[in-house]
Amino acid sequence: MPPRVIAVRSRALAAMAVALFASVASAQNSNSTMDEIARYRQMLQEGNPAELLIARGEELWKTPRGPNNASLEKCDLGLGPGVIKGAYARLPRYFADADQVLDFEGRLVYCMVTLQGFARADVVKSPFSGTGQRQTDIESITTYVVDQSRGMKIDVPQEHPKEKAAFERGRYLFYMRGGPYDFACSTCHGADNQRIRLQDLPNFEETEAARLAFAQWPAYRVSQGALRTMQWRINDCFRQQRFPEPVFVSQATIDLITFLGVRANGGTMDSPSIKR
Amino acid sequence: MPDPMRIRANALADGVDVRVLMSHEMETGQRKDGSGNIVPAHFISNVTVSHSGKVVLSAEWGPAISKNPYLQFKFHGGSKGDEVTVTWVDNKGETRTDKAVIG
Amino acid sequence: MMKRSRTLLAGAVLIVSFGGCATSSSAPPTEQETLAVIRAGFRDRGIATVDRLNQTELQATCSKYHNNPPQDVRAHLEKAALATVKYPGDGKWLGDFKQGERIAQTGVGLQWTDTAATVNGGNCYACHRLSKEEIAFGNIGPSLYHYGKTRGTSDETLRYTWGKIWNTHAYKACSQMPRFGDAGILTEGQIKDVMALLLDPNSPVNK
Amino acid sequence: MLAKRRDVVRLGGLFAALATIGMLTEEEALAQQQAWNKAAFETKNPRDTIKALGGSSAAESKDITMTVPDIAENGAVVPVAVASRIPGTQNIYILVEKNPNTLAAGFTLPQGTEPSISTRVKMAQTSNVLAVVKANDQFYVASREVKVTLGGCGG
Repeated sequence: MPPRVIAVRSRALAAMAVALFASVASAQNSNSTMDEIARYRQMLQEGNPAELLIARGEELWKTPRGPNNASLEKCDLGLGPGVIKGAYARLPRYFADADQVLDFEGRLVYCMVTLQGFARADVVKSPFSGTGQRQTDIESITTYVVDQSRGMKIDVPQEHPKEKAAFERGRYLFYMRGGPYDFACSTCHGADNQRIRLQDLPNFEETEAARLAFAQWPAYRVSQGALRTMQWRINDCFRQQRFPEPVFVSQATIDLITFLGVRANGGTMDSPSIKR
Repeated sequence: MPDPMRIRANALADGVDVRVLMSHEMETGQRKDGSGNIVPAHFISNVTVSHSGKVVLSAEWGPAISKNPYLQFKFHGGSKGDEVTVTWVDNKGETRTDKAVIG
Repeated sequence: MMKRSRTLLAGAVLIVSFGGCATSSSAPPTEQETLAVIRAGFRDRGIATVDRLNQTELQATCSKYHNNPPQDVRAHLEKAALATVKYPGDGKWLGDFKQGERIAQTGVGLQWTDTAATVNGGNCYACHRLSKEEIAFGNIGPSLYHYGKTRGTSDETLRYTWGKIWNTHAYKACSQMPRFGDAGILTEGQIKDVMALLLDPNSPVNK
Repeated sequence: MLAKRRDVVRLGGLFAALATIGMLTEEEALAQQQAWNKAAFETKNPRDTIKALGGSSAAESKDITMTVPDIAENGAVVPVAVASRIPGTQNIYILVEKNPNTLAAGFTLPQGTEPSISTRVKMAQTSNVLAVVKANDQFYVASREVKVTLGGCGG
């Protein structure tokens, strides 16, 4: 069939194009909104810009830096000095040298301070990149390390008393309502099949949902054009909760991540993922 | 210096499948910064992909291409072990070239 | 209850100063120990100051019972909440539904990324379906599509709807919804506009 | 695809300056600038875009396949794939009708390259996305609406 010619000069081009394709579009619109959103998410999976950061993170991990001119290769993430494979999937955990439960980012800060000699205040000052800024060292290194746990089982330990205490405090914070909106984490993440606008809200009291959610952080957020870490995820939840700002790698944030991680135990790491 | 690209080139039955991720801000020139000033446009304007000295794809982009751009296409005539070269140039004259071996 | 919070804060400082000793035993952390760690884990940023961690009686009670308080507690909270509701001074219930739609769409306000000058939104669509046109709606709250069309505008409906927006706990203790009037999130004028969005026959909600 | 002469002349100074600090040779800079169709990227509607690309008319074609989401959860990244089965396809263009500037991208496909590309565009709001194909110096068009939704609870 010869194509029908539309004069470009006519204002009707766009309008006609719409009309011509409206029938096609409406036929495909029989799917629900949520099915279409699922399709959009599926389309994003190919080509995750987080991959661009992995090489940079690896270089930062292996290059001698800081006042001690040391690399991070001797950093013990819980599986022995320098062992990265699978380490992220087993954090947070108790570290005897720090006498503290630490998440990955907390442990990274510890290693940058103790091994490389950076001042802690400098390391924790700006952990998250802003709009239009280059990704931070912490974000890059986190991407490299979490990628080495892809496909591994989430196994956040609950053996040491301090690991158990971290879980209990994290659980308390999860349910703690406060601020001018009376929100707690549980407001959005304490029941099945809830969503804000069109974004699904995992119920962290439900094992499968908790596993899927925990497994996908850190993630590349297309809405921000940036890789975002778990500490950022917690930070931005509290912003929207109208809470004061959580201190980066504070015990309270690590406790909450411990609670979420233990709830997700048995899940399979799938990070860095790509999200809206 | 701009960050390296991620290039994947795979020889399939129906041609060489090329997938490229580029690290670039792709600033639209419409966004305002914290002080209310317009952030100037900064975007990849041209992309060239070549194989054996021949251009297999060239592209002109405006700032409406998403941040950290992704590009996928297929060409014929390449085989395993050949090199594919991707070059981008942005509107400020910055440029980056990376190569990948067809797998 | 502010008094109670200050007491906890003082306790918190004390425990923090003892460092790790507070949780070194294998016993689960006490509420005071937990609150001390939480308080140490937050800081002021912009308008979002740490005093927001000082829970009101309602917040503390709902947290304690994971939002499912026993019947007598529930009745007490609902009675107290109903007493906070301020009905419109001029007797006019409905404002402009078009403004109401804007308020329902907007989610800014009271975050550390906002300022004291930010006009707060109601962000109703985050949790509720309202108009037919907006497909990006949440489901934490019930659908409010055709709210006015199915309920009409009797005095009873007007009072209930106003009270529900002003302080949701008056009708359902430990509801997840913010207290838009009682907590000063929306002004009386804004609440009238949201009322119109729900109840005006010409509002997109009732189309 | 040549930019208007005055644009080349005006930008000559800038690119010459960049060349001296070693980013591009002068020839390279000039070549790239000439290969970027400034006039087309400044158009505000599909009709003007096609004109700026050298077309006088565009025919609706079922031989253009567009793969786009019906609903995009975020306008910052909207995947768009375009495949043309029109013989002699030379160029594929992606247009977003309601963006501040309509033309998002243009691709030149030499012989031996499949007339099929996939990329991601930004959309300022719900809009029609158009795929324009140039084949044997004729222009063809297909269009699909993509709804852009709002998200989050702080925005």
